[in-house]
Amino acid sequence: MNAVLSLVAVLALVGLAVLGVEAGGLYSLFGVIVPYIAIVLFLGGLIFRVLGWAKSPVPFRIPTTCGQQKSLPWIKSSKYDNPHTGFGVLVRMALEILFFRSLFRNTKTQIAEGDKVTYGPTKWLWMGAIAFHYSFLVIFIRHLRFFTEPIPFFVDLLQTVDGFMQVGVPVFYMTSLIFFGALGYLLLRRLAIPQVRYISLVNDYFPLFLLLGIATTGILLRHFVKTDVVGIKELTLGLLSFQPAITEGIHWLFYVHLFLVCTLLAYFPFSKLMHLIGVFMSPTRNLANNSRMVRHINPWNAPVKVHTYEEYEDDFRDKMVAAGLPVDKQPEPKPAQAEKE
Amino acid sequence: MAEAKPDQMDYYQQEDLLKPDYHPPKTGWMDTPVDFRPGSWIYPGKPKHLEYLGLPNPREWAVTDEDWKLPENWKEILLDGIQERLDKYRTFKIFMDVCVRCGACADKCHFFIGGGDPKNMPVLRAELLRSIYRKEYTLAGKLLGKMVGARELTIDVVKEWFYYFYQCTECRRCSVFCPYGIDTAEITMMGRELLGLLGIYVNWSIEPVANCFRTGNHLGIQPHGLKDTLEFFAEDIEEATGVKVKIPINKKGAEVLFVTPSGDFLADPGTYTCMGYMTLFNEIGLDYTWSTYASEGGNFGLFTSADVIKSLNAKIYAEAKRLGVKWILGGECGHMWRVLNQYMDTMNGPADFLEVPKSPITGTVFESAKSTKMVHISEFTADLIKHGKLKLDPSRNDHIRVTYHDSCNPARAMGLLEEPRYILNSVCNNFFEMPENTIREQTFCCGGGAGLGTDENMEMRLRGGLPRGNAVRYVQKKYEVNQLACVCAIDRATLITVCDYWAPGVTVTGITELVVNAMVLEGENDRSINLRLEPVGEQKEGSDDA
Amino acid sequence: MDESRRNFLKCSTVGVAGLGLAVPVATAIGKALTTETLPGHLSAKRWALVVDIAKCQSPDVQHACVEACHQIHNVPNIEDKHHEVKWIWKQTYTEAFPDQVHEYTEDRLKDAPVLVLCNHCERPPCVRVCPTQATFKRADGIVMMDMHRCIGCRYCIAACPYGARSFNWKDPVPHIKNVHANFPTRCKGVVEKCNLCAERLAQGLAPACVEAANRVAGPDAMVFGDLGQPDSNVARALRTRHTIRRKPSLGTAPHVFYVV
Amino acid sequence: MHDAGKVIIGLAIFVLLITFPIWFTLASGKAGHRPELELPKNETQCVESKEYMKAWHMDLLNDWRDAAVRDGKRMYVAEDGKKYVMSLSLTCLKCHTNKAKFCDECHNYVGVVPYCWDCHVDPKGD
Repeated sequence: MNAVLSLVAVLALVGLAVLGVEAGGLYSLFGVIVPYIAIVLFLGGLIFRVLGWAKSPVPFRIPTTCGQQKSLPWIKSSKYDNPHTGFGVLVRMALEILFFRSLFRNTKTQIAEGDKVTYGPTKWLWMGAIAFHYSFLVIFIRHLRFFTEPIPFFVDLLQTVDGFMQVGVPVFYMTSLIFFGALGYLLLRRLAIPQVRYISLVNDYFPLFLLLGIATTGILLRHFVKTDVVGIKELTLGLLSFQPAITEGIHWLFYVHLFLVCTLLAYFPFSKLMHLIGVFMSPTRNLANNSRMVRHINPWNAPVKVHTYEEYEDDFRDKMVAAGLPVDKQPEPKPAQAEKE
Repeated sequence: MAEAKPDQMDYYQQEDLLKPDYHPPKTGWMDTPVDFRPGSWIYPGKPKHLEYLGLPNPREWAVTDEDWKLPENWKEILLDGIQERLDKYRTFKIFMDVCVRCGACADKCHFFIGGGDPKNMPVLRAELLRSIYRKEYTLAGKLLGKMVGARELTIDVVKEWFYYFYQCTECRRCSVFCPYGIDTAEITMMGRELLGLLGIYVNWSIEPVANCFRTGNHLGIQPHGLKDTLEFFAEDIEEATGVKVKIPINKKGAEVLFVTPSGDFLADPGTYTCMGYMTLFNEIGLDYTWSTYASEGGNFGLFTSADVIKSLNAKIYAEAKRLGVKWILGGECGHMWRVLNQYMDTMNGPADFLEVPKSPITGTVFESAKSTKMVHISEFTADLIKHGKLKLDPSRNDHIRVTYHDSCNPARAMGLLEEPRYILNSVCNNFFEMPENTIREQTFCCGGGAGLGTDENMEMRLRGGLPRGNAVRYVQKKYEVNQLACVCAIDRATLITVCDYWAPGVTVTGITELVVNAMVLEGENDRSINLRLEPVGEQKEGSDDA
Repeated sequence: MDESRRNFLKCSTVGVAGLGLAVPVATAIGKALTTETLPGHLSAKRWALVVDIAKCQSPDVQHACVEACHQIHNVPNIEDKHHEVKWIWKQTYTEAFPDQVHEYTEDRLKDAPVLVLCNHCERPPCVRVCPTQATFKRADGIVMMDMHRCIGCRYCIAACPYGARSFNWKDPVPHIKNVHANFPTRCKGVVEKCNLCAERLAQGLAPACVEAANRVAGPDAMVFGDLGQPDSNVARALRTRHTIRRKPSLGTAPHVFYVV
Repeated sequence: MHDAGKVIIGLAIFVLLITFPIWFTLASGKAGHRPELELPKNETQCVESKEYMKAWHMDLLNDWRDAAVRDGKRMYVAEDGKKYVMSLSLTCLKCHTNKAKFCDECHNYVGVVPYCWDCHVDPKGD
């Protein structure tokens, strides 16, 4: 149900763009105004969200430790899975962000032979995630050829590597295929694994369908519906040099592609896609496990009601004295004893 | 034999518990109500404890009641509470926002593995709270509602929170696998704090909290009672070893203050661990003291709220200062070390009146504890052994085939993995590891941590204990393991049940008990009986019978 | 629809599979191509070449052949034997015909230099092993290379028993003295060999080596023609002269014959 | 603790990276750059229509090479019936005499690096 809703939403967006451009001729809207709104929403929204997170302090140092702590000098500590230095944290974060270290640990739990709980390694989700994110990154960087003049060397380099197979003209990029495959996998597992389907919301399917739409229109534009790419670059350069002008003769499918990308940008800061930034800011990963070495400060560390030793001794003084335990304040001498003295 | 009741383990058939239904129900999770069946939840906190602690809304009520007697403005209280916590904790905010529901955490939770209830998947446990957050704090949630996982805050949601936030042992195993490090323990803690605002606590943790506040320990042992207990232990030690140990209590000017969970004063086998500490310290001549005021290392505040953690924990530094000790030594306990490692210095420090811990026996300076000034007994003992300060005869433990259970908190909130293993390898000849996905940072909870270790919660304890119990049974079958060592008082209490049910014949022990049983003491007797006052070697026969 | 496009479509169809878009879009691709052969082009049922060893033995002839071929095909001249590229070259009789020689082979032949080139076999092993069909056999018997498709795997080099194939270990362009603009060079990483002057045949010209040999050594030093026509000079030459082929026991059926 | 410094530095880096096209292009001063093609002086008609060539020239060349190399057919019959020898160097470059001012203009502008020129010779040099 949630999947169908998401698909319908994406198709509606496609329809909107087609109608707007083909029937309505709203080129300036879809070619200029929407992109500007989208980028403002993306950057503004993202900064707003991050500052919102940052406004709340990290009161405690609560890293999840995944290895031996730093303790006695002769015990080898796990520098990166349980870092106690800033450098260790840096490596841990790099492993996490570049290689999805935690997901790489993933296991699959099963009850085998009726009574054995087993935990096998499973790398599918990790592979799917890595394939998806890296091909996305490559595709993103590749697109810089439409956004920069002159085109930086690394964009050309990346294109050459990505099109290394030299299949077809224009060459088919490997990442296009990987991106599609990974997206398909991520979507299928959401639909096929009962538990994952059970937790999946529109928020989970929508970005997948949106990206599938973006990828499909992109591949169509490159290989099947060849449009005037020079015109497209003139449009984008106009946009980013703040002298927007619509170029004539660009295929309507391009406006669909652009509109879906704009939707993604505008949707990004207000969705789970913010894990892009969240992964950097998660206090269970980005803090060193050195709270016994360095005092961590809690800015709202307010005083609380404490049962002080004095109150405690007042409660139990007689019993303590009777048991021969030392007390700070001797009990009031009883009148009878006072008389004796 | 009388019919077994839901709070007894015989009530549950292993065949049933071994067949959890992993298929989610037909109805969506928002439309599936909580099933408050006996054995799966814990009695509410008694009003007298709430009153004593000054907590809100003390009243008599039962979980199965339709009316939980919440304050009129309960909704406002909760929403304000959520806002307050969003402002106080970046973790809470980020964890509400970034989950992508990839599901990697799902089969990492012992309650899900053993029970199959989808709301015990960490992701869905968090969604219980997230759904309200979305409704109140996100535009999409306000507009699109259920589609985007947002829902209205109702009494049923509160009941669901109670059920599932008290079906999480805050063990953090899921956090290890989460690509964003989302820590369900944090979310559960927030959830429990919010429930606390309405006076919803479980008695199993709020009574110890009240006790601890007044007497200094969870069990409510008063100063003279503690003295009696320790003296009683000393008698047993003398019987077992022939050595008469000293019992320094509230001794001003001692070098070290020793703090351990009060479970070790009361229940076997924690008591043997306690006897172990006393014997060890006596043998090495450590100038230490017990405290009656700070007679609790554990901190059920961790299962209640941040303020209560702080309030109970404050006693340790206060007492260290009053007694004028140089540093603090902590006993074997799980969640106690989470507090000591991650919260104590921040909450109640700086401990600038103490010195950087230095072992008076070996001269080792514990640099890694230079700010909290608090050392773990396993670090301390491992250092003693490394320097050859203990005379050990590991063959005295030859009748024991031991495995080691990493307690969740020392493993995943501290990283104490090698020290206990080093000790075990030094004092036992037969040490066997459980399978690798069940130890170290991937260790499984006993199923009864975070205030869930009570009998009325038996079904969940057995279900949650399945992964751990199964791993124990694996080494029991493969290596004839007959004893499970751990460094956690809750483990020593709850793993007995888990082992009796899932791996009968395996007993539970603390590490220090094994250390002292292997130690050659000055002036010792023939050591024919161990600290349990059992003839050495008997245990093996016993387990063979089982 | 031609081969490479079909393959490309296969790939891209996989890419957009499940979207139901591949078919309608594929049909929208540009129009089908209308092509013809060039006027006056030479065609044959089966091209064959007969080399007269004796007539083509002199260094002048051999040099002229090699030069003519390598010049128009932009074959680089690389000194280093390991990186050498060659389409036509000389070998001793003993090297070229190892199964013809015996310890009493006449002296005039034993060390005689023989011009060798791709044999345009009837059953070419290089075609069988090529994973991308970059090397293929045309209907007229020419074993041809499509450089665009070569992925440099060098299976064909391993498969060819005549050493007729060279690999471009480095960029050949700097090693070409005068680049001949009408013929493409090759790039680093592809295999190349004699194409029996397919581009010249298309224009109605005989292969460059044949032209050069007959010019320098006199008529019939090399005879080139259609073996499929019984009255062609090549067919006649084979009928009337004693000819041998290189390594006949391998069963590749070379179509370059040698008059001993 | 807020780590405000780290958050702001991180955000700044992120914004800088995301806006790379804007400041990079503005800094290069080439935002207004457009390809300028030098069209053949003595020929007004390409083998096919301008629109077709703009969109599909790469496919046409691809088909040409297959026809020539694989099928041995080297003559192209255009839509209008005119015939052309299928040769990049001999036919295309005969009119478009300056590769740099024709092919490269657009290719460079949109970052297309065709591998034609790895082997095919630009008679004028490049």
